[in-house]
Amino acid sequence: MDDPFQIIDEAGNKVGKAPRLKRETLLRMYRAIVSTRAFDDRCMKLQRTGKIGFSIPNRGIEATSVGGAAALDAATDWIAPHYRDFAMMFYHGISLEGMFDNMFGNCDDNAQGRQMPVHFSFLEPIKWMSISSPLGTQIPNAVGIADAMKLRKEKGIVLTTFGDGSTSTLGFHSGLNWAGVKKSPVVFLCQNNQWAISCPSEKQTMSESYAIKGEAYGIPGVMVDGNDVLAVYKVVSDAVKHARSGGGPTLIEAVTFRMGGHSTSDDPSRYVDAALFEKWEKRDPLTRFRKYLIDEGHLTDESAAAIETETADAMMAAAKVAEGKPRPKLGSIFSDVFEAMPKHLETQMEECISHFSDRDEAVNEKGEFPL
Amino acid sequence: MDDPFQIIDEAGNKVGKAPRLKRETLLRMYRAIVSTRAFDDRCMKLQRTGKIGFSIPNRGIEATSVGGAAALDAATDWIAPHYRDFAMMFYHGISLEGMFDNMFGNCDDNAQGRQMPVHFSFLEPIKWMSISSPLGTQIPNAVGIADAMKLRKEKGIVLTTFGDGSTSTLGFHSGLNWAGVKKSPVVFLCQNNQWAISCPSEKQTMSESYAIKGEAYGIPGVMVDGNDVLAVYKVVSDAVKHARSGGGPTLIEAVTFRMGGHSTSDDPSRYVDAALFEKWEKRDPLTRFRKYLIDEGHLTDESAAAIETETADAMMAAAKVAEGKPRPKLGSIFSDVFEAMPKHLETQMEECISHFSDRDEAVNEKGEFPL
Amino acid sequence: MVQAINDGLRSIMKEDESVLVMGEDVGPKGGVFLATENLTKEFGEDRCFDTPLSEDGIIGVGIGMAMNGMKPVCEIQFQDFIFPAFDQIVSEAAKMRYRSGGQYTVPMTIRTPYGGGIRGGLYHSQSGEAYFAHTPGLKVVIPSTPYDAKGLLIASINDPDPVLFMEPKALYRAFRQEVPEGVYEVELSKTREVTPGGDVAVFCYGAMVPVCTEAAKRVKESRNKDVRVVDLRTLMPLDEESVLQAARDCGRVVIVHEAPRFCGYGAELSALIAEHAIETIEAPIKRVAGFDTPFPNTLENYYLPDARRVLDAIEEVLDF
Amino acid sequence: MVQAINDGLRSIMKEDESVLVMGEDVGPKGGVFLATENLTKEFGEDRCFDTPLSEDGIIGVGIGMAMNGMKPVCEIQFQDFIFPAFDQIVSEAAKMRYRSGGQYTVPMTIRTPYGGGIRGGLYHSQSGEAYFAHTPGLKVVIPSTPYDAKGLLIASINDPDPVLFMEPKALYRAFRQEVPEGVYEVELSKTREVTPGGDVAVFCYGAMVPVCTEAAKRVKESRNKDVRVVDLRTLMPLDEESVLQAARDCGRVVIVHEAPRFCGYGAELSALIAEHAIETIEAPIKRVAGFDTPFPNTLENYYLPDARRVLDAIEEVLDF
Ligand SMILES: Cc1ncc(C[n+]2csc(CCOP(=O)(O)OP(=O)(O)O)c2C)c(N)n1
Ligand SMILES: Cc1ncc(C[n+]2csc(CCOP(=O)(O)OP(=O)(O)O)c2C)c(N)n1
Ligand SMILES: [Mg+2]
Ligand SMILES: [Mg+2]
Repeated sequence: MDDPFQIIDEAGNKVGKAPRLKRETLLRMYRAIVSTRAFDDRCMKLQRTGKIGFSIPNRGIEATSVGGAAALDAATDWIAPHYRDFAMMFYHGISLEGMFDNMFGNCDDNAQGRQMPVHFSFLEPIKWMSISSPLGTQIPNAVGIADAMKLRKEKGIVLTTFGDGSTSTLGFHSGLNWAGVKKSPVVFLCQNNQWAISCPSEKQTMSESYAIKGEAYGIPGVMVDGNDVLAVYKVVSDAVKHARSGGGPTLIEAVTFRMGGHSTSDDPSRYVDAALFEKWEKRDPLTRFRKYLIDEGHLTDESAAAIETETADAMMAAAKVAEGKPRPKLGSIFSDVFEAMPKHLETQMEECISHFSDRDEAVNEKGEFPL
Repeated sequence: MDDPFQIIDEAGNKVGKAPRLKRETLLRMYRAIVSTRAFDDRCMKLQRTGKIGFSIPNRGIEATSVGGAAALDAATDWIAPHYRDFAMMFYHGISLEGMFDNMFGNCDDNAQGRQMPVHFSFLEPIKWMSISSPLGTQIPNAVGIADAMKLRKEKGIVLTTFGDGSTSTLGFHSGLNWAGVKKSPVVFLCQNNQWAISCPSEKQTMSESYAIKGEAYGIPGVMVDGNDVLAVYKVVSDAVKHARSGGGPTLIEAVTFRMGGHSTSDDPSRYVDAALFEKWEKRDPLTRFRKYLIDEGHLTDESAAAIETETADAMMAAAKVAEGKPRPKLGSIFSDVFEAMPKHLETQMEECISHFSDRDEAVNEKGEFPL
Repeated sequence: MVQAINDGLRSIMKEDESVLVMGEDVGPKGGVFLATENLTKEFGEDRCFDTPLSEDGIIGVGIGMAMNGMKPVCEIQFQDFIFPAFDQIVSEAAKMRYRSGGQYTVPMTIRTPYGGGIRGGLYHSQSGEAYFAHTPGLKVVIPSTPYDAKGLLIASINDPDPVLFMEPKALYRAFRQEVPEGVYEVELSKTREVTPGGDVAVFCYGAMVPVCTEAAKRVKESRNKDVRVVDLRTLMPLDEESVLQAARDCGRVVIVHEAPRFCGYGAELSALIAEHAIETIEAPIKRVAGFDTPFPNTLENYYLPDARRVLDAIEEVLDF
Repeated sequence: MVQAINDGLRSIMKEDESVLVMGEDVGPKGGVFLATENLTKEFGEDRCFDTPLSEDGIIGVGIGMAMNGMKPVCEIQFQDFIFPAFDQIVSEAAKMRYRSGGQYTVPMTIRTPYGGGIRGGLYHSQSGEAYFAHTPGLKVVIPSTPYDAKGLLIASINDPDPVLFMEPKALYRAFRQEVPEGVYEVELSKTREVTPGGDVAVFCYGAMVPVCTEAAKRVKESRNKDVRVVDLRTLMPLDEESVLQAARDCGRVVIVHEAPRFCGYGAELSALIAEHAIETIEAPIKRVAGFDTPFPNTLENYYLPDARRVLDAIEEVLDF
């Protein structure tokens, strides 16, 4: 396979033809990356102080998420996401309050505190399919959503994302093979951050690349520098156009690096060589893009700093609001199992509520997530 | 990908360099094909007369099986087979009586009549792993057997076979990916007979070929004319050598054609174009190989005819013996669930035996397999 | 019954454009049991089509379609082959509504033939209802007559939640029954009283219903006792009240299914009764079930509960 | 408990060269709960190694290894992620001996943490024991103390059949207990009487054992009643006799588990008693279990049975 496609090189210099994007869009992309860092930062603090149980650091891979997100039309397209794609949400303006409601699992959380933090679900402003923990399952789901679009003659396409490790799952195999046969309007974006928790790529697969796995399904595979937001934008946009016009799916491998632990509970020093972090620090997608925007006259050091402060403040404020909200009602344990609550769940709900309402004995609130 | 590798062309002429094989071996290969046809024939008759429930016709794909089988060393190697590989059994001299015991599910069946017909299991003269109905599961099993060989410093390799349709299963994906990473001493032989029951390849996958799917796992892929027994022998032998010497796995696609229904219960005229059968009839692996052997002076029309009669007689005789044996004992329902029979099964066994022993009411013996 | 299912699919597909059928060999071949015969011809490749050989794909893609406005009817060729899709069913279909607070839902139906009766051995005979009934978020439906098969199937397809619709293959061609034309529903979560009676309650479903009915007839003849045979029809959510009522009315209970006994569906029925109606029970609650072994082939008819085994159990609880 | 498991693995690996450990992140990282810490260091990459992210592969390959002379111990990182391997477990591991008439066997152990207690929500908290106990050919073992964890794990690894060894993650670091050095076994299929008593029998396993013990203590204090808490330890094959004996001795029964109640493991216990000991039972057989919903996150501690819920049930059967 060729070298990954690049537009901005590691030093932040333009080395390819940049896609035509309005200043607003470029800044929106930039803000999404900054927001993701600030969100990560806030979540790490919240987890360290025991206020939330868990988060998934996104540091290092934000350009992949933003480049992918920016290629979509929120009015028609869906995202069937991996859990490490916060920057997509920021790019599309998904409610920050809603995100924090989920992190705290409070009563306003779309998932009613049923899911662990970072397992977001939104319908607006873009269809953000509810995140699942079992890996790779979103891939055939995405293909089904896309096939339904075709049957319903909708104009949309589906972008589904997943990690390098997730290419070994059932869903990857069944989803890509199906999409190949059906020419489903879907874009497969593999976030190759080089690790599946502690498992490096050389123990994950011996294929030459992840992109080449498309060959097994008759799907074109493209490799892109995942830390170059414009390059990602470009290849995903091309794939989106291809899918929208009936050309079928594309598999994109964005080569990037997880600049931290798998989650807030993970200690990567047990298994990642420190030199690797140093190497990839130099390719940081945020600094690269900032330099580019400054070079192009879209940003100054001052305006960049202002965005950072503003964003960090917004995170702090939103986290406070979410933290202040009560937990979901007991009844939320029993609703949404089915559309209508069957009798046996009604009975269990009544028992549960009466059991806890007639005492004030505190329940054990401990429990720490290991990973 | 290149054209499938060939040594004997469709007219039976030698077009490539034939591997050096003794006359005995060549005739053993030939006999295995003839036996398979005769076995098919006998089973079809037994099924039509209601004496057995089901069989799997092998007509058309025998060269693939025999070429593959002949590349193995029965003393060290294992076969983790697909269900459509009878010719492998004949080549290795697996007991014909044992095969028919299984077809009738009688008391001498290795599986004690627990499995449907054709789900063979043998330890001798070659390790023939018990056949499962769920497709593709044998693939990771084969990889595990092979990895154990490496750990135990055995010299063996594992040949695992599966159909074109089976490439879409979980087991294909997980097994090949694992073998790629671990360089497992295993050979993957895909019997591309162009159908998965009624599903043709163009609905199964859009990959350029089945062999190319190896790319997804860093495994070399080879295409071979599956109706050319010498060509199959050659590519499988090369792969076996490669695996045995620590070089890792190979994926081989043998291109052939299922010259009949999926099973004795299937009517392919519902979905296969008659012209296709005609086209492939001309590439029949038996006639091709016979012509070659006659040309090379290993066979005459007379000796060929003698082999056929002899083989058909052997089938008839063996089927009779198996038919005459009683059904397995009632207790066989309860043994082999675990090594030692737990109490609850002992109790159930006693209840079952006493229930049926104190009456002579016949149980309903009907039940027809649809496929 | 298989014609009733075919008719049910055809009727609802005519009426509702969002219904589609997919699975292995459901297209030109019409399914291995012919349940989907002629649907591709009548509705085209978009509405009834063959899929790659991947149950994980069939269900995983079906879930996606269901989330985006379709009502897919996914066929799993034999229930024994549903396990590669177990993760998609248990982790995704069953939990989508819950985990998204109702934002995303999966109005999908999974049709699959189950149980013994065709000499299918270990892998073409299993009855896995307990796996699914134990999984919150799934409905489980099993018909025992052509009329119910069509009406319950249409109700399942119209249901807003994922339904596993298990078809007793032993009854596919067992007997004929006229079924009404066009679309009709049989309400989910309602049992059917097959025979009235107050002496013993027999709970069953699917292919065990005729077996139990036969046993009831014999008890009537030999002992003049009236057995209330109850066909559960929907296993989840179960019509618990009518089960408990029958148990209370009769005071004696026999439960029958093909699946292995240990942790089988019958255990739940027994436990429900032991928890809510034990004071009315006058004899051991008997289960007649498949043995706790894999499903054998040659000896299939010794493995499957038959009228005699049910009869023995009924007599035992009567004599207690 | 997690140290006892680590110690158990190390002890048996030292003694038996055919034992190896594999799974996601079990190598250098030592497992997400550190159950396999330092094993790669001590025994090398061949004996303890990370696998690709494929549970189907971990189990499918493990089966092959087990068929060819090894005793693989496969880790599934969370029981919730076992479902992609469900087909290999149910169709292959469980049925290999049966379908080959004992020619091929699968002496494999599958270790997996299960249950609540770490705020893991829907997908890091499930208790799937009933799925596996219902599958003929599998053994299911669940320890509740460090001593048992080590001894049962070694017995499972040495067992000639496939064993699913489920570890209650809530107890991983719950309390300390000295365990003997080196290799020892705790016999499978034997229950453990946690507290003696003849007034109420409480059946439980895993993380519910300390919960039930606490409830028993409170009943003793408040009512001076003696509760026999029985830790099942092996769910399949179950020590049925000791279960029935306890039920008969006490005449009152409470069953406790984390998994959803409907078709849960408790149903089988109840049904066994209702079938074989009903004449000695003086009160409804109560089940205290997880609700019939997916597992919630924020409200996890309202979902999980606690000592108060168990206490209420015990009082209810005492007052009946
Ligand atoms: C089916 C399944 N198996 C195991 C896990 C546990 N697990 C959570 S994240 C993870 C690694 C995922 O790696 P990758 O797909 O590369 O995504 P990344 O975390 O690097 O973004 C694993 C093994 C899971 N969630 N689902
Ligand atoms: C997991 C699974 N799904 C479905 C089936 C039903 N089935 C039996 S054979 C078959 C087609 C297999 O096709 P292929 O792998 O090409 O093998 P062939 O029969 O052509 O030799 C199907 C779908 C099965 N046995 N296992
Ligand atoms: Mg990764
Ligand atoms: Mg085929």
